[in-house]
Amino acid sequence: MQTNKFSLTIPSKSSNESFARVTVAAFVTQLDPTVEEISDIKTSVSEAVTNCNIHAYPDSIGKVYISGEILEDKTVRIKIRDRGRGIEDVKKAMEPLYTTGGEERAGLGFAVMESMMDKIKVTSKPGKGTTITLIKKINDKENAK
Amino acid sequence: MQTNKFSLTIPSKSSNESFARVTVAAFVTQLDPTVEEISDIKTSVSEAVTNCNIHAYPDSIGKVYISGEILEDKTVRIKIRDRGRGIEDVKKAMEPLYTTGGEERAGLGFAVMESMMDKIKVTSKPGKGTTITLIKKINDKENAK
Amino acid sequence: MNIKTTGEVITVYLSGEIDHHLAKGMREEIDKAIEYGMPSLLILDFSDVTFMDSSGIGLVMGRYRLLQKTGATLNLVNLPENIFKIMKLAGIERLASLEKRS
Amino acid sequence: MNIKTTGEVITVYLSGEIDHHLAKGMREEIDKAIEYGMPSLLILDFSDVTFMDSSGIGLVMGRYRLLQKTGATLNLVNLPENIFKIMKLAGIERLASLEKRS
Ligand SMILES: Nc1ncnc2c1ncn2[C@@H]1O[C@H](COP(=O)(O)OP(=O)(O)O)[C@@H](O)[C@H]1O
Ligand SMILES: Nc1ncnc2c1ncn2[C@@H]1O[C@H](COP(=O)(O)OP(=O)(O)O)[C@@H](O)[C@H]1O
Repeated sequence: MQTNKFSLTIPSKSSNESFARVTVAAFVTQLDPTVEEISDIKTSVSEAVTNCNIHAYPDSIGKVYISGEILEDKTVRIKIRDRGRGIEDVKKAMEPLYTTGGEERAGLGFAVMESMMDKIKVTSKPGKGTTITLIKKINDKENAK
Repeated sequence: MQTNKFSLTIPSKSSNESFARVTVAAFVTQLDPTVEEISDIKTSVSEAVTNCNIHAYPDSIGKVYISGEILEDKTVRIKIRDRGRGIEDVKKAMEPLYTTGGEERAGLGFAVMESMMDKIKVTSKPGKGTTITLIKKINDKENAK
Repeated sequence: MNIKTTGEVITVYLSGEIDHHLAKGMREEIDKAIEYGMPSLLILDFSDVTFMDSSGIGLVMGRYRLLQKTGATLNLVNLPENIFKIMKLAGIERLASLEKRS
Repeated sequence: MNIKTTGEVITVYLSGEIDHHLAKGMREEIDKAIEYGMPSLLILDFSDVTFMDSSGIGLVMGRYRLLQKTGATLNLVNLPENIFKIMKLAGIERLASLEKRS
């Protein structure tokens, strides 16, 4: 398996949440993932991109940068980056149920990403932006539970 | 309809031909195209990206830049750009059946793009690269033949 | 999405993808039906839902809060496996009954 | 992809997407079958083909040239509408008989 990668830039419009997750899913297809693995990845990408749309750029349209990379050993690394508001206290932001998004947000975006990915990394600088790194190993179908 | 756009960068690997056309198709979905319109767009993108893989970077892996933009009036503009070998004589390259790709190429990539898109534009500089611009208006379904 | 009212029971047949972009329209329609119908039971049917992220959790929690004002009950039925997983992660079973897609 | 040989007739059931990336493998398998089977008729069945670009035209023309060496015939059957369109654009009907998917 040769390595492969892509980078995608889109405006922070809510209608692009679907486009972003379909694109990442299409990229991951080359690793022949299970339906469950694809679903986990789509959901996590949707969470991260939605956060850019709602939290990073609350009052304007900014750019969202998505990249994907196939690492060795059937592992995929996806980065979702914005140049938006940033997060003051990352540890607190990642706590389940914590949200600054009001009534209709559950505050579970990070919890969902953590439960569905093998690893997630969040780096952020207030006023500069946030980068979410999602890592997941795609298991060979024969070895899947 | 607000305007929207994306830009995607991928290495010139033949396995990415499918990824490229699926991504563009997912982007165009927001205009609610017919099955035939989506098929025409996927085919044309596949032609242009394949040309980058085969002709622009014959002996190496280079970058392929794809962008899409929704213009007014449900029109989509897709650009496929490479920094590869370039085309000496664009007019000749666009003639049906002309190919420098050997036995298994039909020399019909440009002819297919021309028949399926409303407009195609090719700009190229030998040694610098090539840009293909594809334009297609998506008709409202009610008005489709 | 389709909404059916039978006596004091409102059943909402959700469909398609539930994300932040699409949740807003669903929320508005459901809330209109609740306000108008004053149900004692709201059933959200997930049979035709093809995708859901935590925006769907927000949608469920928000409707739960609305129903609480009148003491009405919330049931989630026909949950696909992956959506059931997210509901459990959110602890929704403490607010509503959950039933998997059979 | 599936290949069936019956007497002097080889039928190739193509499937999936035919693009530059995937055409190579198909070409090699088909050519092996032609070399081994020496057919008087090759049928390419497009029933299960979900996508094709001009790489598929190259695939058809290449096999046509190979068959010409022995004077064999080429039939393309069960062509989906969009693939039929590309075949016509390429003038394949001058090399092989074309039959749309019914
Ligand atoms: N890209 C981002 N830019 C700025 N703030 C963010 C970003 N992503 C998350 N946050 C902050 O972290 C909080 C928790 O996020 P999350 O767990 O996804 O839940 P929710 O999106 O429902 O609020 C958000 O409410 C917000 O304050
Ligand atoms: N991106 C490109 N870079 C360099 N040369 C190109 C590019 N695209 C097309 N060409 C040239 O134009 C010719 C005709 O292209 P096309 O009509 O797509 O047919 P084919 O790909 O089957 O050769 C190619 O054989 C090649 O010489």
